Amino acid sequence: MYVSPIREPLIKGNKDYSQVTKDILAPMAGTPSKYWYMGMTIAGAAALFGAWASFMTVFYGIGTWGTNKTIGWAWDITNFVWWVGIGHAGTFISAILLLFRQKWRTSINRSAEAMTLIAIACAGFFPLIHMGRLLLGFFIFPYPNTRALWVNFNSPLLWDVFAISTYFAVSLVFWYVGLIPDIGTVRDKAKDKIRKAIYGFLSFGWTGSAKHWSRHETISLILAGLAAPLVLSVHTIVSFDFATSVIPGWHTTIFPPYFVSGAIFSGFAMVLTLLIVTRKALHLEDYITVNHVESMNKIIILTGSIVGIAYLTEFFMAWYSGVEYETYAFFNRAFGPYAWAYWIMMTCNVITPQLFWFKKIRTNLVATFIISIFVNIGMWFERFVIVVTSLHRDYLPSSWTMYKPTIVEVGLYVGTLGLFFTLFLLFIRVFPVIAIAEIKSVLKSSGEHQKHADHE
Amino acid sequence: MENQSFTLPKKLINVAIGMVIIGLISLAYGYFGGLGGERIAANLLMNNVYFLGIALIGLFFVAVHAIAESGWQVSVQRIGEAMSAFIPVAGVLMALLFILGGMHALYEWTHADHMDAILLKKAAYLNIPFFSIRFAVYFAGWIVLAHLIRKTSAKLDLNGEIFYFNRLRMLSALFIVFYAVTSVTSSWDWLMSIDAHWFSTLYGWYIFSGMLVSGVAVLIIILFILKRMGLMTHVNDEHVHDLGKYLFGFSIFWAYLWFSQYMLIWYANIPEETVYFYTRINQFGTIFYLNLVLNLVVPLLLLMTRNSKRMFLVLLPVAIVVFIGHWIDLYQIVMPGAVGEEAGIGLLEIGLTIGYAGLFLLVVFRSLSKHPLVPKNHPLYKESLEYHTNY
Amino acid sequence: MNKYITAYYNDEEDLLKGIKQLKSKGIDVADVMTPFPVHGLDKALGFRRSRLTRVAFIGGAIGGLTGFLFQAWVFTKAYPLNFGGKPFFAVPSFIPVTFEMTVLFAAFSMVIAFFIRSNIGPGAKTIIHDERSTDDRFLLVVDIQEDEEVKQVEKALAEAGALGIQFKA
Amino acid sequence: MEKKYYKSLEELSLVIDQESGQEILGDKKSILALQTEAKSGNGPTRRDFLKIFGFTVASAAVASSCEQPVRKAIPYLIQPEEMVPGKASYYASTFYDGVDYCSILVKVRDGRPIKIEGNTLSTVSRGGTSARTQASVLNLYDNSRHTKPAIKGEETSWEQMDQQLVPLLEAINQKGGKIVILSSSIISPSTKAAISLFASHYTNTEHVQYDVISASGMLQANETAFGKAFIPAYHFERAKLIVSFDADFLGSWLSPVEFTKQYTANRKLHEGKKTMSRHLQYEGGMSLTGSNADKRLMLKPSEQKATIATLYNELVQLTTGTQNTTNASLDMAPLAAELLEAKGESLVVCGSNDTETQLLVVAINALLGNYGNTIDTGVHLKVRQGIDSNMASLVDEMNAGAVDGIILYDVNPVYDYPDREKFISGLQKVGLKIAMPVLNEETSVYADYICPDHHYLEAWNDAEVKTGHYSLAQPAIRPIFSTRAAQESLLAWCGSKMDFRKFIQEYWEKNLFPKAGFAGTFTAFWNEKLHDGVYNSGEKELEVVAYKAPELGAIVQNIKGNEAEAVDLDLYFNISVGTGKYANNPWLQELPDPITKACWDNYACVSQKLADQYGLADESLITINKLGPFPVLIQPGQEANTVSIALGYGREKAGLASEGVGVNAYPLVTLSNGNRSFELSGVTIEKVSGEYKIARTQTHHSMEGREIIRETNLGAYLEDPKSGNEVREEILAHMKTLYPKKDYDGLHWGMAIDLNSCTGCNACIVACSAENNVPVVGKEQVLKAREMHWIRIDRYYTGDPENPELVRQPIMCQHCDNAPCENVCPVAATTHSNEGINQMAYNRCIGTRYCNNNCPYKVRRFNFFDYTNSDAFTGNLHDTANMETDLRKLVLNPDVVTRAKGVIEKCSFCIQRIQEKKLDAKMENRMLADGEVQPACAQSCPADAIIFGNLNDSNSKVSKMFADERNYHVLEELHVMPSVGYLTKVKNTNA
Repeated sequence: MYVSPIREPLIKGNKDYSQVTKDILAPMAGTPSKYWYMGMTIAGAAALFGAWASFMTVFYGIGTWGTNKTIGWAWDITNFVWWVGIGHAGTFISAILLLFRQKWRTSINRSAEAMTLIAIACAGFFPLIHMGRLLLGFFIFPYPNTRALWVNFNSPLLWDVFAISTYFAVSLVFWYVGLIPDIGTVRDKAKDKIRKAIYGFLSFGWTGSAKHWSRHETISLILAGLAAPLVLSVHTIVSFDFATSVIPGWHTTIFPPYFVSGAIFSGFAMVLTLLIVTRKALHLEDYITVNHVESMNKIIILTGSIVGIAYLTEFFMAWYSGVEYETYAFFNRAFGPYAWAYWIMMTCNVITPQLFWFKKIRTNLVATFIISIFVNIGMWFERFVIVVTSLHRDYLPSSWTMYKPTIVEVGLYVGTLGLFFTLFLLFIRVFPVIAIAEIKSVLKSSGEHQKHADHE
Repeated sequence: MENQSFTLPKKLINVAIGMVIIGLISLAYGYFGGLGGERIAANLLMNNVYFLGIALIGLFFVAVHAIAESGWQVSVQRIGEAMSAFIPVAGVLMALLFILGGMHALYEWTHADHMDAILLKKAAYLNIPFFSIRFAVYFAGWIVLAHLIRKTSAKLDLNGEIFYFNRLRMLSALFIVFYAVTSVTSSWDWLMSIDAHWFSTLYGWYIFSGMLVSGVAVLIIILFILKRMGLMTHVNDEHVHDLGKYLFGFSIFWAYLWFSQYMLIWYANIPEETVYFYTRINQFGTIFYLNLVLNLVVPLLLLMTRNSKRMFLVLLPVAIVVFIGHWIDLYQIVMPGAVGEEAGIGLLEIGLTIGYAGLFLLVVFRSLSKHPLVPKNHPLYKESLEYHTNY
Repeated sequence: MNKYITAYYNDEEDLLKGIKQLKSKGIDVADVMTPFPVHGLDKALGFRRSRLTRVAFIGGAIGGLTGFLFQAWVFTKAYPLNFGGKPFFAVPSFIPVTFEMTVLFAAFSMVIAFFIRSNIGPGAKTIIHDERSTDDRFLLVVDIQEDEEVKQVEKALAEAGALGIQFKA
Repeated sequence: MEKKYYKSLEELSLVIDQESGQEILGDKKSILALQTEAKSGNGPTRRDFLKIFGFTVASAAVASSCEQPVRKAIPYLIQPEEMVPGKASYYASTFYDGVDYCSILVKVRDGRPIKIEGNTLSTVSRGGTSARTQASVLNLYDNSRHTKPAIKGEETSWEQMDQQLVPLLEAINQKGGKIVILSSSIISPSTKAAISLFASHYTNTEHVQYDVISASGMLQANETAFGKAFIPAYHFERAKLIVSFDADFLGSWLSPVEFTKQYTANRKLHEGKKTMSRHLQYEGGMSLTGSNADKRLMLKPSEQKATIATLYNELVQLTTGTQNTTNASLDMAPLAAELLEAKGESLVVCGSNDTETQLLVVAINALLGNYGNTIDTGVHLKVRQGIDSNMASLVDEMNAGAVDGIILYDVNPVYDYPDREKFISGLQKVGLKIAMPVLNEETSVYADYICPDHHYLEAWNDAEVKTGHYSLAQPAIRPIFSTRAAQESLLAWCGSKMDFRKFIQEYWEKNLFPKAGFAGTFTAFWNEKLHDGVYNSGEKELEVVAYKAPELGAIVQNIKGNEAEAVDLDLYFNISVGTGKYANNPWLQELPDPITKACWDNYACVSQKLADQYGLADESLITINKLGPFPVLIQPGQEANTVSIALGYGREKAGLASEGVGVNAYPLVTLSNGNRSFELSGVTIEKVSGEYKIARTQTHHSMEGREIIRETNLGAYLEDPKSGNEVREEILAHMKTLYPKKDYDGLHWGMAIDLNSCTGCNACIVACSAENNVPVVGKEQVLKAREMHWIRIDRYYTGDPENPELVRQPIMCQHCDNAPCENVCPVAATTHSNEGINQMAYNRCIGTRYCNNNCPYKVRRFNFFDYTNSDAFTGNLHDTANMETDLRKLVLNPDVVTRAKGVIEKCSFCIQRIQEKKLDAKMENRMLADGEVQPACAQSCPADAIIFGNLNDSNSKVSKMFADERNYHVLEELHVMPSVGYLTKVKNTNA
């Protein structure tokens, strides 16, 4: 296929197919490095902290948190939305960028999808743990029972149950279907019998038959077509948790697209945070190039700006509405007792990404890494601002309160971060972090060697 | 390539002029037939906003693909550029409408004598001087950027210099940023402020998404006309397929925003918001549901399969339905607030729309005829030609 | 049965050319194993478009209808409850679950159909002709009906630039 | 008022006794005995104990959604005739705790009193109750109660006690020694008779009455003016203009429940009434009464006397033309003129305990012709009889060794007497020290003989709270512990073995029955009065001589000029713990103060000015005259140089719930002119380092300009009844809904609340907690804003921050027909009933708190911890207030399930009461009558501010109130369609 000469190569170095296989499978071979063990230790410790916090919550009750009669949700749902948001990047990259034919996605989609799945698992933990009666959490499923009682299909939390589980299931399938050919490669490259047997099992008997590839491509596309609206629906439904309510600062119609855009924004930031480290640690600089980073940074500017416009729209509309509760809610965000959170959010989400307008900055890995961290922080605070500052001062001033987190809530958050990194570290040992087959399919058109060959 | 440029066929000009005349007659009928200033103003505003929105989408289409560096759209880039030529025309017509009493007829908030508490609160934004300034800024920005983008694109076509390519991207980025803000605020100014008490944060994006669908539909229609004229032969099924996917995808996106806005207001059922849908469902019920059928059900069902997106046989009727559908959408946006229960679709509405469509065609085709239809020196043109898709 | 010849190419373009040559000689290629989906191979081998999309459509339709009708049944027939004055037949409230069910059923029905149709699945046993066919070799399989064909095919393959021609019985 | 057959348990058992001639097991035994028996036996547990009392396990089964083995409750061996298991009985009785009086009905379920209701037959309390009355049932189950008689710390039996005591008493009597009975004011004629009997036996017996909330000054002033120390009956309902100088007559002054009834009767503006009283309050700290005033003026306590004198002078000048010098900083001339305009229809009251000040007030009322109109000297209010100097001389006598024996009855001077050390040293010099306490307290520690009295719900008693207004008290439960009525002890010690019930009967037969003109036998008379609980004889005080104008010149002249910069201390009694007697009552401790919204503490209320001067902020610490430290609370409306501190805190021996709660401020009370003074001028304030958290249930005090409480003034109201509520019309005009209309074809419950009536007395909160088993969470949880009250009274300040006006509004679940909370519950745990009630299915709740977030009124409460010991896990009980002991749990209402950890709860409109009455009506095959169903809050309200009923019935009271122009709904612009309406607050101001 013809590719315009003005495009930068997506894969650097003069690679051939076997080199690609070798490079990408390298991190899975041998014993893990001491950095890997260090990472696992820290992440595992954090996860244990989370386990302790979970015990405290379930055994003693939600009272171990800082929530109160007015602020029913705080860190729990903040973390939930934050993780769900992060869990949007993978599917966005694989589905929507595939539909829009952005070839640069091939280097990052595998790890982004894995990250998505782990993030969704972390996200799903919070709606569970936030229940006052976790042990009766199964009430939320519409199963036949002697009381002949079903569930409330009006409730956005119920929609969440469907949306998150569907999203997780479909993403898992999408990811695994994409992984099957690569597991085949791993199987065929495996030296010892056990690995061969395990990966043989996991590869579903993949051979690379042309008929299979043909179907594989078809279902990949259809799955992408299904996943694209799905990815929108998930954060839309998460946004409904807030937007369907009557609480000023929650009830606003812009939430669905704005949440989706924010989710992609935060997801890309997390992908960048992870990949900038991963490419270095796993020596994949040739595959995940500065070009990839730049492309992602462009998406960050785009989504960040949409989020910024949404902030301003909300703010303007709060004033324009003439509704005193709305007006106050936004005034309180910016100048009330939680103004610091608001301005952290504004700085991190609206101002810092604008630095990416400068090519120097968006092609600088260190700068990108720092800004990606900023965005992660900013997006966490965005949810905190929405959840807590809207609730703490709503309609009746008599019930206005303040919120302060407790060590248990910190523990739950740190715990999911621990879980996240534990699983990600396991993932990079167990599965190829880059989609080998997809890289090979664009190697000719977008590899450095070939491109030079074409034009010399 | 043979289709470097073309001269406007007389037949097309005549048809277009005929359409404009129909429009003028309807307007006269409306005026002398005693349909009322409000209804006439509302019709003029509606059509003006509609075709202006479509023109802006033409430019947006070009700009977005420029910064995304996507290859395939280069083949139809000229159509988008030509659509943007309507912007200044719309600006002039709209300015005339507002100057000649349209504001008073349309906007409650201009009635300085009976303002209630909420309108007084909003007066810092909704006042005639500030409104006029914003009007001027919007059109100035759009016209200048549209002109520069068209000019740069034309220069790039001369020899494919990478300098112009980069410049085009820079201008496109500038336009997108400007348009991102102004498309939202202009929709508040011109449309949302008709129901001056009502508000919705999603509104701007909802209007934009509607325009996006109509813009793609019009692009498809124009492409079809050009193809019927034997032009645009470099555009193959793959390109049509992509436009079809746009029409399909954006229709769903529009429906998504429609649903988001409706559902949230329905769910919370707060009177200050529900009043909007209350009037539309109770007084404009047929239109309200027709809107969904034309703009969601039709494209969703008819464009679901791969083949339908590749065949003009299906795609063109759907594009026309969607084009009418969004006109209906705009009708139910404007009329309940501006005209009320006396609103209806009659000779004035149909005739005037035909008139605007004729004018639009005239302007767009004139612009098309000025530049080569095939941007063959565009750096991505070759990529566009080799464009192939599997799905 | 199950006699066949395998051969491989190192480059997908050679493979496509090779297949074309073999076809012109009337030799049917039974299967091709490639490390990635080779563009144009479908056409070269004369595959029809997959009908898995229809499975997805039917699955989605079933899922969506099930979801919607179930909710409507629960709210209007099985156990109507007054939630905040909302109508029992609360269509906007049913949309999210309906949508998710549509996607879930479409995706799963299609993927399951893919596995069944392709005879692959967890732990499926398939023959691996060449371990490098998932790495950098483009493997070609030609079925042999009668033994005398072997030589002829081998020759054709060699002419078509194929490497590592092996006869397996 | 429907009549029930009230009959005491004791009577019942007596009957059975007579019939069978033998003791019946299980009937004669006390609860305690059964409890200990059950505990000491092999295996049986608390559960068995509950079984014996027919505690239906249904509630337990309902509480747990999982399947549980069916446990059979053991039925009564012999079912008492009137007792239907699961059905409550009501016994008329009398609440009097030495401070407040209330005629009540005691709700008894399965042998346990569980709730106090007001008795509407009473002409004094008229069905109203106070927070303390409501909470008094919990004291019955107080863990710190004395369980057995004890001699010098050794538990003993009553026989032993009497055997030991009688010789000792007789010995004193022989040698002519002095025995003192020290009690609070006694309003029971029979008790007085018993004391007389005792005194006639032990001839040198003195009865000293000691009131912690003293009205000594008033009694003496009346003695000067009328020749008798008495307190007249007040009629606030007849007054057009009420002027109160620091008299907190809605909170702690004399008879607050009665006064609340009277006061609010003339504050209502619905049902065609177009006039209301005007109320001015002069005070230093903000009191409950002051917060209800139409106009509240800040007045330093030390300036009060001068101000009243000035008013007197002005009045004299206006009526007689005589001019006197005045020295008050406030101009009293306009008030004098206003008062004169309302001559004979005004009422001036004063909370001071200074005789001279009270004399001035008497003179003022006399000048205004209020005697005979708003003040009735023919009827005496008997709740305060103690003369402070008597107590002071008793203490002196004790210290001088002149007292040989003392019987302490319902007093706790070691805690609440200002000179505690002196009292203790005196007490130690008394040879025979007998205490008759109910609850554990500081004074009985010094007594050698503890003869525990019954809790009032276990005892017979009578009362004459006002002349001719009698009431009876009857036991609603057998004594839980081995206690004996104080009167029976006294009788026993003078040789009478008569039980007190008989004694009362005899007293009534001898003294009341003959005058009653009752057509029938005494037994019929007695049964009727016992059933009603009250009896009005129509007697009047005859011996009161006419008013004789006292000589006031000297008083007026001797008033000292005030020192403007001196800091005054104002000690007050709040509506929760009162004198401190209720310190161990967790319901009252958690009750937020109606002004400060603080609970679980006392604190020093200071003005912003004083705070600035001493560098204080909220929650800094100060000492007052070296006593303390007290946490500081900056109170709007506090007079600049006045510090207010509540008494009744800092109890040492009251029990777990009172431990470490507040500081005892009684030592700051001083004796001045023979009376105890609760105001003190020129105190020293010192800032102490550190900080102390005050738990407040409301921390934001401004309405932020929102239309939450709609207000107007009388003038505007009369012009336009919609005044203050104009916005409603506009809101209603814009009510557009996208939903089809839901029909409520049968009942549609609604509640109307008159903001003009609500005084903020908090009775409803305690009533609700008692009725609905609302858990007490403790100070630390209140600090985290997790209090559980289903009803709260919001209060906001408006206007001038220096002296703001205060508005308040009871808020409970509004039972919205378009409830935002119902929509969002994923498991359908909260839905709308076809009677318009927002229902909560606790079993179904999984605790997402989504409903709570989405409630615009924030009335939903979440069980953050296992407050009720009903969680699936053991070992995680969170019970800082000691509410979950076996004894305390007896107060639980079995009709309302306790909620587990992690569950949302909220006001149910007392659905159990609705259901009960519906079933009653169904059984009797009739329609429900309007007003038949009363939620606990409405029932308890002394101001009749809460009206409940069927909105579908256009003739119901609630419908009429909903139709009133003043009616509005909070946040009605949200179209959530609340079923609770509010009538705008109308203030009688000139503005």
